[in-house]
Amino acid sequence: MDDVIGKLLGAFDRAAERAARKSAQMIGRRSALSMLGSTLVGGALVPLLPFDRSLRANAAEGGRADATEEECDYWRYCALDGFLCSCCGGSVTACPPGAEPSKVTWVGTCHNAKDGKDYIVSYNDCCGKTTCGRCQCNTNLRERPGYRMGVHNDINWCMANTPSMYHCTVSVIVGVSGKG
Amino acid sequence: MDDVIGKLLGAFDRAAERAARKSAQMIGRRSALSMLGSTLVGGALVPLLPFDRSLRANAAEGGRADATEEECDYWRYCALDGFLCSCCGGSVTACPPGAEPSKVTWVGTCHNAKDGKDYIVSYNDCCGKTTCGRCQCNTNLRERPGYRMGVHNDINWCMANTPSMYHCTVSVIVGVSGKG
Amino acid sequence: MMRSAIMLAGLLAAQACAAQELAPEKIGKTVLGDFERVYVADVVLPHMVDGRVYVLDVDLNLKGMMESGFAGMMLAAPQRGQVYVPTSFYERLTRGARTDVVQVFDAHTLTVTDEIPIAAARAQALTYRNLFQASSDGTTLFIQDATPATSIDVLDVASRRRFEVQNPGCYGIYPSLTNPLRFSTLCGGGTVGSYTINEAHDGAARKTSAKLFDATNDPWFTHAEHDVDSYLFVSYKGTIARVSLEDETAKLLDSADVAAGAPGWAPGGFQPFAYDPKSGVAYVLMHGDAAEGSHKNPSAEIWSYDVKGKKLLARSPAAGLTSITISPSDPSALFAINPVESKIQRFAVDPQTRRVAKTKEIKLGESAALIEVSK
Amino acid sequence: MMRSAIMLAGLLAAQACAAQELAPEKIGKTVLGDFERVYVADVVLPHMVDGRVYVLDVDLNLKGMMESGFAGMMLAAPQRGQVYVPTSFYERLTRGARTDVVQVFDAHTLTVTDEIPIAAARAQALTYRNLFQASSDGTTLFIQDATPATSIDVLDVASRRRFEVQNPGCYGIYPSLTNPLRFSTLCGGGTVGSYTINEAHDGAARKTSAKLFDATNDPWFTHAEHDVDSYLFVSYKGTIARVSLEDETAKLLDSADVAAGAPGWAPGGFQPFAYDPKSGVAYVLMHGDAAEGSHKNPSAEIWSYDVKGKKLLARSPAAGLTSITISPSDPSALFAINPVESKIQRFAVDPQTRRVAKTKEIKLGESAALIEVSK
Repeated sequence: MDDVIGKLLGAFDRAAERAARKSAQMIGRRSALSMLGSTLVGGALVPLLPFDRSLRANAAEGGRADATEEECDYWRYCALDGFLCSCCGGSVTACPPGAEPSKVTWVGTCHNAKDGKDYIVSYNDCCGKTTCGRCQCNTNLRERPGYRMGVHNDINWCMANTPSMYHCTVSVIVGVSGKG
Repeated sequence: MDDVIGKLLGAFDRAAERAARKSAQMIGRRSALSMLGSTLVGGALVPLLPFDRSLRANAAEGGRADATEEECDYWRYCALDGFLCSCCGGSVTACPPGAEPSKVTWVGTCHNAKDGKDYIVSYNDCCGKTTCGRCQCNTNLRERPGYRMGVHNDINWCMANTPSMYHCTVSVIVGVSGKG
Repeated sequence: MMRSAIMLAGLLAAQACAAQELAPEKIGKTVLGDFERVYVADVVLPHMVDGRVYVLDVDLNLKGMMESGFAGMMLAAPQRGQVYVPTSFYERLTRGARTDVVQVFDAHTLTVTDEIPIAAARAQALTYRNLFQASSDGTTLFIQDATPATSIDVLDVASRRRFEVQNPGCYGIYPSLTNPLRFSTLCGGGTVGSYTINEAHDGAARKTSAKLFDATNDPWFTHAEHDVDSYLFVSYKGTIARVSLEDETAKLLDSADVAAGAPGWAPGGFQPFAYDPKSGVAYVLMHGDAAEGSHKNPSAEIWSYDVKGKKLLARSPAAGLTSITISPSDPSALFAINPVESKIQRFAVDPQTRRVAKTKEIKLGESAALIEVSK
Repeated sequence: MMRSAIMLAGLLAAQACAAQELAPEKIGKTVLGDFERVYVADVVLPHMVDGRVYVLDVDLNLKGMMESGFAGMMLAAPQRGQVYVPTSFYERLTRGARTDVVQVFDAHTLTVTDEIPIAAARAQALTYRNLFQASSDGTTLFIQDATPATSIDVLDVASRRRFEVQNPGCYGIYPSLTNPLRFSTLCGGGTVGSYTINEAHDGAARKTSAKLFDATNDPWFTHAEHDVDSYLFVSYKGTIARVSLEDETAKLLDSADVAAGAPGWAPGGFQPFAYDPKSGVAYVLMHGDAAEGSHKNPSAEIWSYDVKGKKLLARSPAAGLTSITISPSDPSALFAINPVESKIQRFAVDPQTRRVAKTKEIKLGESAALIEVSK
């Protein structure tokens, strides 16, 4: 598992460095981003998960089993910093009316007490509407600073959307973790 | 007293009607405003006070004698809808840094328990900064709907400023009332 | 994004135990259906640049929101599947050039599908219903201006042509219920001014009514309700006036005193009453210890008042409300703004007793002032 | 306005009784003097378009505010009497073309006196100190970009020329304390990248340090503090690392473990520690029941830690804090953000015991994350 992630993380960095060399004439970030598109937006960001799972604390782990989808303790929301789209006219996995899913995301690995598995959750910001302001959550299981960007949540993940306005955040299962 | 006010009120309306005739070619409100400038901005709005003072209720009258200048119950704030500039880096009579006093205002007539007099208070909005958000007050002694615009407080009195952004409100004594 | 995420999920799933696990998901978008909406306009006083209009269903589930910027207004146009939200933008949020437009929101996607430029003179005011209205046939929008001299912009939606009529000393827009070329305004002298748009659609003549109310001693709130063929206004002290705005000159048809026999009680708030045309019952937000200056006080009770029979039917406890409205499709459902608790609340009317009881609520809104129910 | 108001007041006064009454007043404007400021950057999450930087004096009186728009940053430049506030504006508040600029505020009038255009790639992030920094001589600004690929924009304030260096897999800006042409960044592999700007001032070569920390098991917070000649970083588990960023390659000079002997305790927050270079004491926001995922938890205590002597000097109760800083002129004065109670608080340090006690507070802020004290 760690190998896969290592490779993808490496691919991400190599792509950025390639872009950097190509953009030596200062062609601007937007172009750099579109060059990165196929690797970066196309998935390399999703599986960054370079953490020792043994660090997990039970307290922070699984949320509350009886939490609703409009509460921060709901199991999928284990590394979600933002407003729950389920409180804003969307749902756990759907953006509210008028908002577009972010093109890039950070991920969490959250434990589902119901089936005992760990899932990789993509936290897509929903973009292009003013901030929702309801059900603000700030959970940080395996969250890391921006030098581990794919698991960093103190940044606007609508950054690659136009417009890049942040509205709320959905939590989408993209896979079960290898150790699940 | 009522005569003075009636005349000024009349002058306000006549000026507006004159402007209306002149602006028949749709020259825009800004021009109309500048035409109105000498009468309207120059003072006609201040003394609109067409209310029967006998209506006054003691409860709503004088605020609390011990209220500080950062409390809505302070005597001058008897018809203030907005944020107190005294909580925003200004004072009872001074706009906070970066904010400009509004060119037009609404007025209240507030009772000062200390000297037993009634004062005409000009509520100038301070303009050009984002809304302060602190010490929100909504007092309405002798406040009237917008058809008595000079004593109406549910509107942005930065409306004639550029920029017209509302920041907070000061309370400036412009005179003692005739019956004070 | 989702495609590759699913590819990835496949990759990961191959390494994981297979049974019973949750499947990878797609991110959805939401489009609203054709349900009856409750619109709540919130100017968000502490952050006025970021006003919004919340969209709820009649069970008070939040379904979405529309950006209403700095001191925006709102008006639903259900027959067009649109909501009009005029507002002001500045080049640099709070500074720089000001641009005023009517944002046209699609009522299903809640996106801005069109923008109609208007004069940078519209009243940047609290969201009162009668500062932004449409003609009876929906083709014309009326926008109250204040600089602070008052005028009304008349905007033809299809052609975007507009002209301005002065309404000095007057404020508020009350379109005729039957004549799309006619609208009225309340004036500080206690009269009503009625405008009739000319055939060229580039101006409007104004006729002034007799003195209908006492703006000094007992002013009318600018909020008004429709009956089938007339408007209802309520005064600070509780007089409900029925006014016809259908002819060239406004006429007082009738009046009744809600607070008769209840000294110390008066209506209050920003949208202080709702009216059910079928039963003829008005629901009025009433507070006790009423006095000069208390006209925006939150309610202590909702009073159910038979306007035609001039009879108080019921007094129901309902604290903290400043705006109330009624469902046009279900007159047993009232919706209200409670700014004291920052809530939107639903009340049920008992059809026999006309008593009112709270049935639902949602924590929502910071400075909400206008609530409207519309298909 | 005031002139005529005073004329009018004269008119009215003539009709009134004369004795002892309050005189008509003028409206004042406020310009700030040269006092030491406490700046509090608030991104206002519920209304992110309307971020602001509050300006307080050291007694926590609010003196004014600066607009920081959507996810803005801030950096004081006291030697210039200015404050830099980079942010993003949109043509229509939340939609339309995005424009990123560094707003230059006059520190006395709190008005924008200049705007420096920058790339629309800056990290729209929570206000972390090290996402926006200046060179040691103040001539150059460094702006962290994220699209999400990371790079740093290097902006010469005088000429407004700028260039971009990539910092893939890295994040945060740590200018050399002595060399205005050098700055470093933290990298996900546990290394520090150090850039040296070339003579043409159009590019910068990067050298990567040895692995200095374990980004997987015990990552460094991106917040850092200066000592006289080195930076201090703190890790999730409480290691304080002293690092020199003055040479071509970053070097670990020393490290100490704040939480040694106190299992279950760890630093937390957005700005989790402050440092007094004179005494060598760090003030760390500590919470108990520390676990994976608790690194932004609010404090239960402030720990006073002698970094050179590697000794815990005092533990003081101080609940709810996520950001803390120290006055450069008075190391007995700490200032902190308490987002739990939406307050800014001042603490006094006892010079003997290094115990800390709350002495003042003001209710202020909604999502404040960065607090800075500056002349």
